[in-house]
Amino acid sequence: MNKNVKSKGYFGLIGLVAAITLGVLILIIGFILVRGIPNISLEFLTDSPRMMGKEGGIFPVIIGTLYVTLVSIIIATPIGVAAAIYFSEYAKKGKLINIIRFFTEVLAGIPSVIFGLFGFAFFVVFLGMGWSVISGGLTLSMMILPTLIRSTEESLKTVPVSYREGSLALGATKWETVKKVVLPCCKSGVLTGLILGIGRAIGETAAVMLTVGGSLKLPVSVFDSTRTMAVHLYTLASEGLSDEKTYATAALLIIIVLIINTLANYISGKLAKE
Amino acid sequence: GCGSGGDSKDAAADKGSVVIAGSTSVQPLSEAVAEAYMDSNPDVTVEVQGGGSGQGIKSIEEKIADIGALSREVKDEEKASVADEYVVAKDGVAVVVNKDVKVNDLTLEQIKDIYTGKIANWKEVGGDDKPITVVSREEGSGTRGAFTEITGVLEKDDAGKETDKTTKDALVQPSTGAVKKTVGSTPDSIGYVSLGALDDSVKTVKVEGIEATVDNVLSGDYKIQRPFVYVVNSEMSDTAKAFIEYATGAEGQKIVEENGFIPVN
Amino acid sequence: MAEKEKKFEIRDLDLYYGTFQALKKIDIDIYEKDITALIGPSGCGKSTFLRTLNRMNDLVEGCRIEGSILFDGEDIYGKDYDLIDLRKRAGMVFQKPNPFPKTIYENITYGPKIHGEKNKDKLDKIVEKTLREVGLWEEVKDRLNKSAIGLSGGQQQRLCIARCLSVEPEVILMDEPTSALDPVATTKIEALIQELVGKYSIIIVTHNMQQAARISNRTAFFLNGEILEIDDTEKIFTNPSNPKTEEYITGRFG
Amino acid sequence: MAEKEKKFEIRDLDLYYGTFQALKKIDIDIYEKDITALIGPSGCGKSTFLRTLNRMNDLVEGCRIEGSILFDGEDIYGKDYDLIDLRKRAGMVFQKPNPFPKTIYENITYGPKIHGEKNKDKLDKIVEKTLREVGLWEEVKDRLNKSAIGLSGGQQQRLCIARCLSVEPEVILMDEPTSALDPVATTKIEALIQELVGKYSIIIVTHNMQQAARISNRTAFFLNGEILEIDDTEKIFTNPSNPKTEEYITGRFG
Amino acid sequence: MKTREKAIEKIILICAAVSTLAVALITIFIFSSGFPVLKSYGVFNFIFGENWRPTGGQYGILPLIAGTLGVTLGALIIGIPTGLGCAVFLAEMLKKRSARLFKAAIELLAGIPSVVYGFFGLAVIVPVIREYILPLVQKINPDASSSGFSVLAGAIILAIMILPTIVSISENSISAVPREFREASLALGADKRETITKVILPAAKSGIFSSIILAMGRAIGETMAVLLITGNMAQIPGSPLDSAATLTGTIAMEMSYATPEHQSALFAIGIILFVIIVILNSIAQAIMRKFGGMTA
Ligand SMILES: Nc1ncnc2c1ncn2[C@@H]1O[C@H](COP(=O)(O)OP(=O)(O)OP(=O)(O)O)[C@@H](O)[C@H]1O
Ligand SMILES: Nc1ncnc2c1ncn2[C@@H]1O[C@H](COP(=O)(O)OP(=O)(O)OP(=O)(O)O)[C@@H](O)[C@H]1O
Ligand SMILES: [Mg+2]
Ligand SMILES: [Mg+2]
Ligand SMILES: O=P([O-])([O-])[O-]
Repeated sequence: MNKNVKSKGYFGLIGLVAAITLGVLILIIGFILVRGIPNISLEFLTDSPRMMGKEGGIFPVIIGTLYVTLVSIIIATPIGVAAAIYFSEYAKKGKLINIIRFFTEVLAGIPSVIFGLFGFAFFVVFLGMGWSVISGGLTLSMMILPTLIRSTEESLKTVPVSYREGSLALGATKWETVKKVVLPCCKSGVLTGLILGIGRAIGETAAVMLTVGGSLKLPVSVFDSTRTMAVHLYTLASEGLSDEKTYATAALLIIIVLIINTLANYISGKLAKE
Repeated sequence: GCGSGGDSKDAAADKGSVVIAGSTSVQPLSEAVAEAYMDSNPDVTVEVQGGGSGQGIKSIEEKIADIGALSREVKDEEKASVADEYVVAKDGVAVVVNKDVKVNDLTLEQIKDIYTGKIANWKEVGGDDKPITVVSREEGSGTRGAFTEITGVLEKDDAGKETDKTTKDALVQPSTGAVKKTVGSTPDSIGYVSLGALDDSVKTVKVEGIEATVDNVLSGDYKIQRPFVYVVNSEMSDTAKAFIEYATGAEGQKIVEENGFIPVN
Repeated sequence: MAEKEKKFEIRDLDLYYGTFQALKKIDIDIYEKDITALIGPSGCGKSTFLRTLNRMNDLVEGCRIEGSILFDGEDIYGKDYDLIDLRKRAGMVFQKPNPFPKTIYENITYGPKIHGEKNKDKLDKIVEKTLREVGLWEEVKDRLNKSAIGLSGGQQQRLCIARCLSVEPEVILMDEPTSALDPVATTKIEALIQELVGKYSIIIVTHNMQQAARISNRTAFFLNGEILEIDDTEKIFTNPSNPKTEEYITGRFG
Repeated sequence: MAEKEKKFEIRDLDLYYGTFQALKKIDIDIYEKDITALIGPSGCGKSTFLRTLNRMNDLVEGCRIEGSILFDGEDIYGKDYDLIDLRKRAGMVFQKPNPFPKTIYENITYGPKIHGEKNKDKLDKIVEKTLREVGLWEEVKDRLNKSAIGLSGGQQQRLCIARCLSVEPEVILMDEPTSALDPVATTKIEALIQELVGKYSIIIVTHNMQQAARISNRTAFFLNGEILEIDDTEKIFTNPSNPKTEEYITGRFG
Repeated sequence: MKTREKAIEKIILICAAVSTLAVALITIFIFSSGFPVLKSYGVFNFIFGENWRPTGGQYGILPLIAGTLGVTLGALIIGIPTGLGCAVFLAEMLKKRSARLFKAAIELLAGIPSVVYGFFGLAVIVPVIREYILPLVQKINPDASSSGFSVLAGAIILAIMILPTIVSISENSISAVPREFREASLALGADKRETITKVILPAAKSGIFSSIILAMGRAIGETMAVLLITGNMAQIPGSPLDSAATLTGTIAMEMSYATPEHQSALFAIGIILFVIIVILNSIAQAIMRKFGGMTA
């Protein structure tokens, strides 16, 4: 009937949209992988860049990328999740909270260069941290906070009140209730925020360039400067130095993101079982 | 000009670290020089950061870098923060067109007219009857600065006030690589890129009959060029000084040449 | 009856959901080691009243209270009152069964663990004991590690009763605890309640007159947010002083 | 009884939740314009069975079915069967009241709107009529535009019954529809059911023996996923052929 | 127990405060850096000026505002329906396993650096617009012309970039809608489409709305990718096929080589951007309230 046709149309459209998205996805990722993977060699993975990045590999850059991302996630995750918990579980509903939440969202729309310049002025210069993993990590964590907070908060909202009631009625404290009953129901929200945040941190250029620097040395301490793959990629691409190395770096980055996401999924699955 | 000579092998100078920050155009060159320098001076580490020319000035102001790198000349208002400046290399700016463009040679006047929008069709300069797509760099870019000044796109009035007359219909790309990609893939387009980045994805045109080559820039025949400058503040360390001497010296200049830029000494 | 100690003293209690007044001038005492039944038509405020006793209504947005509730002589709405302690001592079985989306075992051990019990053996014992008490042990003993969400309605209700017992509260607030149970299971729970009253105070909301008559010592009749009558159960069911009460009990109401 | 038409014919029905078999070889007919009661202890499979009749169990992951169910002679698990039509014709009242998080008015008009009713007057009429039928009108007529989530347990249950009636199904599947109701409200719903049976077929799960005896024509006794006995209600309650049935009905079970 | 609880509450409060502090710091930073130019050049001249020629001392950002709004709205118009469609597809139409895979793949998009999107756009989207979409448009309007570097190209690439945010967060919310609501709707004879549009999406609207707000933020704030493919002409675009410059793009592009005054002007753009985001968010909130308010 008419209704049936409508439904068919509706799901057809959704299927189409999903198919197009999948197509675009494959196109972009394929575009990069096909051009990049043939240029990834053992040397590329284990060597330092030479000749302005035209030759050699990107080993210190890989390590730098992981280092900076890890630091930013370690800083942002507890703060973001805790802030989300505060907003949705502790804060009295009111104007102030709405305003704070509102401005956190505004933070999401600030261009990354400005984060970079802020990080440079505040962490690098004012706090004297220099171009370093920690300066970059702090700057990036500010950038990914809104996503993390909002995603977690939305998940918290979907947990039925009756679960909270059940726990509180047993004499559990608010925190115990949150930790043992509410949060376990939200792991997908936290995970989503985290994965989107990791993506943002790993793919960021401007903010990192201005706060982490671009040193090609292998970073040891968090106060060392280093270079992330995104920054390296940016230099290679924008100065037009080497197409092969550019795509190889991009492909490798995608592979690394894939590995990290899978790992995050796996770990959260593990945590949920406990 | 170059700083005074002095013994580059004194005890303090071959240890420690040097931080260079600034222009992303100079960054790859600095890295190449740093790499060679560290090979011969294992106790010195040279770190090269990006950020842009403005960032280079800021970094020496804030004393978080030893050397600031600029892909343009130091502006008057920046002079106060700069104790000393050293030109380490020159970079030719090549005028490039899409491969389908039939024109091989342009005068400075024609280039100016194209970039100010006076000439909008290739037939006016001997090509096909096709509208020209003009590709330029962003405001503030060193490349653009040199290009507009030398071709006269940048007009100076009697009071010395400069106005950049680049047509508003120009596509603006934020980097050498992006201009090259754009010109390479956009039919009937023209752009300008750093000499060091030239490859066969685009066609280089002669300017006033002179080809854009290292030799022609060196000889001064090819006019469109700009300097790569290192600037320092008044607290330059010996290590930094030694590095600058290396970069401007014979070995450093050889690396400059190897990478497609123009040596200055 | 009069010798029993007062566990709760409720004075002049008004409760509002936004602008709607759900409880009006409630004034009643609840005695220790006593079973009090709350009866009354749907929507009259029984659940609301029960939920004020462990301050569960704090979670409802827009809910506002006036008057005082003393628990062992202390005002539970007082400023420094220890809410956690209150809720631990006054356990609750909710009207809609609300098991956690965890395993059956975890549902029961949740409370004891919160209160510091770590010994696996003890926890196992608590699980078996409480599940036996509510008559669920035989049905679920092989699937303790399966999710409680897959239980039937009546099984969930019994699980929630067991969960409440696991922390050994002093007072048990039960909101229609046998509504989803068949007669046999109901008998079992009623027997349990009667056994528990030796140690605890029990307040039970029920819409089953027979049940109220069978198990409670005192009965309060709610209507439109007010307590119309409260008295010994026997009195209420044989010789109520308010004609409305009689009408309701005999089913001629409305 | 025998002259009545068969509405549902269930043959050899097995149902599994994962590896657990919840229904075993169910074989029963449901007649038109008839009230069938399903009784049995908690967890015996009553809800499960009811939910297979409108294929609600399709939504439960890991749920698998064998056997056949004919509705007006057509196999509802057949390949081309129109599921929407089935569910429209066989309405359901769930064991746990599940109003939408919408207003009371929207809860009732949801179904009619879905089926094409756009006329505001007609919708208003449906709302009033169904709410009156379930005895909720007086209680909520001033707050039709408030969220249904703020209703009391019994009010929610009646709302869900009203919502089910709003689309005028041919068969009504009721899972303990009066479990949260007081005697008066229950009487009202029972009267409603008896009125409705003139037009519809009704299947009701209940754990209240009196209720089953009062309102149904036929009663099926479930135990451990099997139907132990199905017969005229009178027969079941006076002279059951299976001793287990008798034990259960008289409350000596277990 | 009580002190521990208090301590935890304090810690959580501090975390919330930290995130607030971050907002405050960065706000102060932008405003203090950009204010001088706003003051000397005049707010009105700045916002409504039509000429952006910083080396010539002209700081009119109207074209940039127009470009930003064009690209952002375009991205939202393409991205929101696509993202929501995908979220519904993942949550309601796909088996759990495949849904997880699909979602993981989409989340992969979040980790690709914007430069890469930019160069992908240069290599694929810009030529496609020039060679396939332009001829189509020319059939209707023979005067249309485009180099491919356009608002449309920017909108498309941004739409792709905001997909992960919309899809992931919306999908979570949709999947979290209790089964009971679904059952209630289906039992009334609603089909799957009606159940989704009338019950599930409304119940998940808070999460969907959040995802859109975040996506909008990302779209406005994103720079590098847009930069490479909109052409960066500081002119008010007349059609989606025209080139345009954006506020953020201009900041990113010119900041690195800017002189002090120019830099201050770029920060002043930051202030305007801040205000625009605040306005857009307020509009979004208002629209959402209209739709029946956010679930508390
Ligand atoms: N989703 C599920 N997953 C696994 N097992 C289930 C699920 N739903 C029900 N069961 C099991 O199937 C059996 C029958 O459940 P059902 O809900 O049909 O019982 P019931 O007769 O309705 O009981 P009650 O009167 O308590 O509601 C029970 O043992 C129950 O634990
Ligand atoms: N969260 C709420 N918001 C607004 N009104 C509410 C809320 N909860 C309950 N009410 C109203 O308060 C009154 C009392 O509700 P309560 O749940 O206490 O009734 P009850 O006596 O438990 O009824 P039942 O036997 O049906 O469960 C009812 O009219 C109900 O609609
Ligand atoms: Mg109640
Ligand atoms: Mg059941
Ligand atoms: O060297 P640039 O300033 O043109 O990037």
